[in-house]
Amino acid sequence: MRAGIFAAFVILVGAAVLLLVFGPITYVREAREFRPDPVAATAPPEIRMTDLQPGLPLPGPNPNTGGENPSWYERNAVALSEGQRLFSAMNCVGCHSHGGGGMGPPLMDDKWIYGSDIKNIYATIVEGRPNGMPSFRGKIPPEQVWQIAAYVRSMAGLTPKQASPSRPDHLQAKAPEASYPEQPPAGGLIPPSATAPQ
Amino acid sequence: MSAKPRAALAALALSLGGCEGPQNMLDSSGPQADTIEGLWWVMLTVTSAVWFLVVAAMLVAIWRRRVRAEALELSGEPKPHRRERSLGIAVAASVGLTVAILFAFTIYSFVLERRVFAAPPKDALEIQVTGHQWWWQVRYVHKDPSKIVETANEIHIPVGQKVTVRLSSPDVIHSFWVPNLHGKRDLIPGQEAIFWIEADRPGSYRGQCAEFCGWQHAHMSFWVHAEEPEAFQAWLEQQRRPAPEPPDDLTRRGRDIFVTGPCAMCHAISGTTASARFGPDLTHLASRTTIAAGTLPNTRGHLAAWIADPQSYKPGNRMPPTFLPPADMQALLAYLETLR
Amino acid sequence: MRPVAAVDVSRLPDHAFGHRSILWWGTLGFIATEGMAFAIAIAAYLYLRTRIPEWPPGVPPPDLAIGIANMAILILSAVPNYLTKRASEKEDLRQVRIWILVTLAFAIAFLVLRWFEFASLNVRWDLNAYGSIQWTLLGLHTVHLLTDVGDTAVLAVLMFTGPITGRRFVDVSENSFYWYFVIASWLPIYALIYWGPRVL
Amino acid sequence: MSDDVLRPMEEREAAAKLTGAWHEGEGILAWLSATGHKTTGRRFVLTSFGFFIAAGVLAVLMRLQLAVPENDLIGPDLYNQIFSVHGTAMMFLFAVPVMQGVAIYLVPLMVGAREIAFPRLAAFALWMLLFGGLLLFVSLLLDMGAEAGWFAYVPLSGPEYSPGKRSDVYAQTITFSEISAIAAAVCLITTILKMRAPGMSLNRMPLFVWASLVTAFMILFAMPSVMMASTFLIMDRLIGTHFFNPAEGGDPLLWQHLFWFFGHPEVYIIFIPALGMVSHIVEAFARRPVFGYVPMVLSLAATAFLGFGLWVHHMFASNVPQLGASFFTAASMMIAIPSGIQIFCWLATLWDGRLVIRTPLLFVFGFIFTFVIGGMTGVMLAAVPLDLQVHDTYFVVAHFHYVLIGGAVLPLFGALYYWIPKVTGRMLDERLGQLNFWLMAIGVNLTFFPMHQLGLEGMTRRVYTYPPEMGWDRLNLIATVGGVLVALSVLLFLFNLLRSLSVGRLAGPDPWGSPGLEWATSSPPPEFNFALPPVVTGRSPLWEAGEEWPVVTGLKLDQREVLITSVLDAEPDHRTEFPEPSIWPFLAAIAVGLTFIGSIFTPWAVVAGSVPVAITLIGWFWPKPGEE
Repeated sequence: MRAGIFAAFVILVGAAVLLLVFGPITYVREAREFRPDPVAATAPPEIRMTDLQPGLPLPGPNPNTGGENPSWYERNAVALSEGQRLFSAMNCVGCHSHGGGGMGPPLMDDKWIYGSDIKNIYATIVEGRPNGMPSFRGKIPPEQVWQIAAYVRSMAGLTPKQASPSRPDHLQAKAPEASYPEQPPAGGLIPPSATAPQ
Repeated sequence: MSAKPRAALAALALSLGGCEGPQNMLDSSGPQADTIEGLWWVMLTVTSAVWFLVVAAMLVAIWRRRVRAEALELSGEPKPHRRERSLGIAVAASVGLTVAILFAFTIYSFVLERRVFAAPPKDALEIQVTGHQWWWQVRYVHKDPSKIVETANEIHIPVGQKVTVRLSSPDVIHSFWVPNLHGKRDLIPGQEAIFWIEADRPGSYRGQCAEFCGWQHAHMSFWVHAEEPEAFQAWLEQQRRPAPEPPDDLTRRGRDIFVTGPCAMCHAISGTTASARFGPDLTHLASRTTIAAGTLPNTRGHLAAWIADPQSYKPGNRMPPTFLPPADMQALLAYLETLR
Repeated sequence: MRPVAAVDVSRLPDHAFGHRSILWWGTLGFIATEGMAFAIAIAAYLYLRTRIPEWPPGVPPPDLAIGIANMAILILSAVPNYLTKRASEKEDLRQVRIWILVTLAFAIAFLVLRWFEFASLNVRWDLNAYGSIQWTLLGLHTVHLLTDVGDTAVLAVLMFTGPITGRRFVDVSENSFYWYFVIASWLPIYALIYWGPRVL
Repeated sequence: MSDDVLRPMEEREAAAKLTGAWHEGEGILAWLSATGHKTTGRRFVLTSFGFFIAAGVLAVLMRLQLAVPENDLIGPDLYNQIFSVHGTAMMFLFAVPVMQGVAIYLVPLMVGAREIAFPRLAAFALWMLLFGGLLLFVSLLLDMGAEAGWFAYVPLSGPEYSPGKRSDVYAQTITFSEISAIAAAVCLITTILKMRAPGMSLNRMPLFVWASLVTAFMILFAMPSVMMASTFLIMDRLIGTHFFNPAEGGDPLLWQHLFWFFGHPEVYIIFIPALGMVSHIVEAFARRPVFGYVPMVLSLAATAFLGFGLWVHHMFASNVPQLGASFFTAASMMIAIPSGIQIFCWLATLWDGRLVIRTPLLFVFGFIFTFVIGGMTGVMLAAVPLDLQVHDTYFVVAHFHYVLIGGAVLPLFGALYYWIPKVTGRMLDERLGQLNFWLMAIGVNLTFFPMHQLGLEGMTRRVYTYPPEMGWDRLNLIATVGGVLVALSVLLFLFNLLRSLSVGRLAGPDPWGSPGLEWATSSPPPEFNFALPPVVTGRSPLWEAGEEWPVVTGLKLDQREVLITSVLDAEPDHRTEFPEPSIWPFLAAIAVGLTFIGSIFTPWAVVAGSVPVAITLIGWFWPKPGEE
């Protein structure tokens, strides 16, 4: 009996420790933020290539929502998943295919013409780039641009693996050589989808 | 022993109240729902009778056979087996009755099933319904592509005609259910389901997604408006027209905001350059009675609120908030109101 | 009530083989549930077959050579397995030591070839549903194989280190019983994996 | 025979020696190592009851959210997690294990055995259950609770529509609980078939033992289906397989088939042990053996067989061929027959008995009252046309709560009132018990009866709110009030239990004058159950016993030796020594648990985890040093 109470106590303490240790990660990864921060959404943040700031420092990032803290989108599974969905819906697929490239450059590799930072990708989507990338300013709300940008980074494996989307429910984009392996894959049971999301 | 039956009776009394409503299988308005409702009343009557008999037998047994004693005092007493035979006959008779009832139910159900699920006629009006998270895309099929009608969350059908419904889903499983007309049918990705519905009197019937499909499963409803065939044809003709040209400067400005702004990324209005298929087709938005899959009435105020802040009405839905200066919003609303 | 000695069990043996032992029943229970898992996986295979018009869909069927070789090894392993079981039921330690090692050698050879069987499937698990179920069937059987190889290895060690008791022989006997299941369950799965894409 | 009569001295000496051999020891290490079936069974019931209370709290939260229309107490995201975790926990972590826990405790006593077969495996099952349940509930607190329902239909639970780790947690919770259930089932089957007291041939087995046997077999054949399904799901999500992706040859309906091939038998896995409990309670308080032993047993077996032929009736609204649907209608109707037979047999028993009305019997009355309603609506749901109307509405919610609460939870509470005196040695308070019964019976009916009507009026399941103009608010409010009453009744039970531990009347070996072997030993029973294992000559040993009580002699007293008997007639076959308590099942469960939890995050966990799993399993089976 006493040992049972002790066990229950241990379980409670254990659960509390787990909450404290993993909470900060899972609360960001699993959060479903339905309403973007109105301030951030109305005024997309200035695209900055540097952290240097004259005068007063910028207001600190809000850790719980996106908006002023774009890295939040990379750690939030739902934002990445929404980005994946929007990537198809906004017809990014038309030029970039599912990351493999086509009329536009491939996004799965580690070459970045305009920088790999999420803010650079945001700028690319909002401003457009020469040679075909249109500007989506005023067409896609900032919240969704962040989501797409985060997803683009996930295609190159630049986002935390635990938050990155797995395969979607449609025809798979894959390199043809993957279909006919001559050898058992070196990674054992790990598919490329787990190490380098498509 | 009195409280429980009384509670049950009270509940039963309540249950007799609600046999009417736009989304009620006991208010059937079509031949299929009628048939099923008939089955319901038969089964309810028979099963209630069985239940009353069982509970009555239990209560009589309690009343007749209870003794006031400590159980322990009776331990080890010889057990009378005097009436095994008559008990056996009673049990066997009850089982026989049960089997007979179940057999009858099974046959009855088979017969009605064949009636309700007979194949739809080949020349019936055909509607494609596609379930999306969390709205219904409705398309009236026609051989001539220019006569295809696309709308959302609202289905018009002619009274007294069988209407074929083709169901599919591009995302998760939904279920199409208009209880006043028929039972439900699942929309399963990768498959197409075909069934038919028919209304035998004019009216507006509410339908709702019946398979859990995510955050806004609760707000994924639609309306079926059954109309006299002439009214239906008139509606269909109206829906076949492209959106009218904006009549004045304000609405023209509204249209420009629509086609150049974020709206056109997801929505289509035929007759304009907006042709995205990601959200509901808005060509005849103003002719619909509700917006957001039956969530809000289609009034100017609700439309404005929905455009500005959809996430507070349907948290998690796919429409992002759109922040427009008040003048632009007024122009957009004015334009949308012309889409009759 | 006065207790009365009605049944004296002091002369009964302290272990028994086959269905008399509880270990046999426990093993049978797990065989039943794992056999059901195989049956479910096979049913899933046949179900998916009905969903895909072309089978295999756009990939060559598995290569046969390694599969056939491995099949032969597995079926042959039934012989030393039988001898192990018989020796254990006679409680003949010397024979058990010999044949359990032979069985183990067969099992390990099979396991090594199994690695190459995955390669000879000619499809990846993340290519399509066909690939997924092929890998899963093979993987499912491999898991059973691994556990029984582990079990056999531990028992083989025990046969040399002791302590040797009658119950230990029961363990060996039931382990052989399970190995038969590993062999038997492979037959339908082999047929599906290698011949399903050619015949179905 | 007279010289075979054992003197009281002999019994006492035997008990003293047996205590030495069977004692589990004190201290934390001994506590974690304990493998005795009574310890394991008690912990099983307590653990699953803990999950019952946690899932019950979630139920109350849901009822509060639905009490008024457009309530904003709980948003859709949290609501989805709450109802998913509620269903998953109630089915996998409460209903099945609580019945197995009762069986693990009672079956060895009922068959006159010293211990359950494979006690270490039973202990392992317990730890797996605990870790699986903790995974689910801690994950809920970490905002990664299951979110796609206990049925987790793909694609909603698949990689695209359930981002993050929520559905992986669900899939692995299932794996934990299935392994636990299968392990416990193997222990129970072996105990029942091979360890019955001499003379307890199959046709003398108590009905709860029959029910446990039938259930255990169902578990062996039903659970692999959902394990394969959840494995497919987690592979789809984690390593990109395509089992459920229609674009690459998979099919969402495959999940439904696999899930319901398990899911329908699951209902009977929960409900059949409860039928066994009802038979025992009826027998004890009607003061006569249950009428129709043979039809009862055959009904249990028939239910189990038919239970595997019904799964498609959960899928009538999907694209199943019509002929198939008709077959499943017939099967679903047929399964009402064995249930009917049992109800009639109990009624006959009551009709002919002398009814001593105590709390356990009240719960049986409540069971008949409520369960028959659930059975009747079940017959309605078997009819395809009607099912298509009420499927996935609150009518079905009402139906299965009537079946599961009426058919399993009410008998379970009756059983707790009946058998807890055996476990703790103290009686629960009768007056509180009767109050407990009335609160629960009224609460359950008040909660779920209105839901029938809500379903007919079109309220669909799994909605986090509903519009005010639908007119569903009044009945929902009534249901919420009922839900609160049920919660109060459970609290009252806990109070009664805790109170009895200190001030409850001492029970003595046989407080109810019951006939079964479990009442032939002290309350609580000693660690070895019976100093002198009984020999059985009939179905109601304590009622049939005359002056003499036949017992087994000749088992070693200084070792954990048990008697193994033959399957059909329980003739003594051989003796075998049972293992000592061991820490290894606990360690193995930790190793397996970490492997499963790790596999939520990376498939490499399976590879890495196999090493500690192998080590702990070898430790588990390695013979103890002293053995010759």
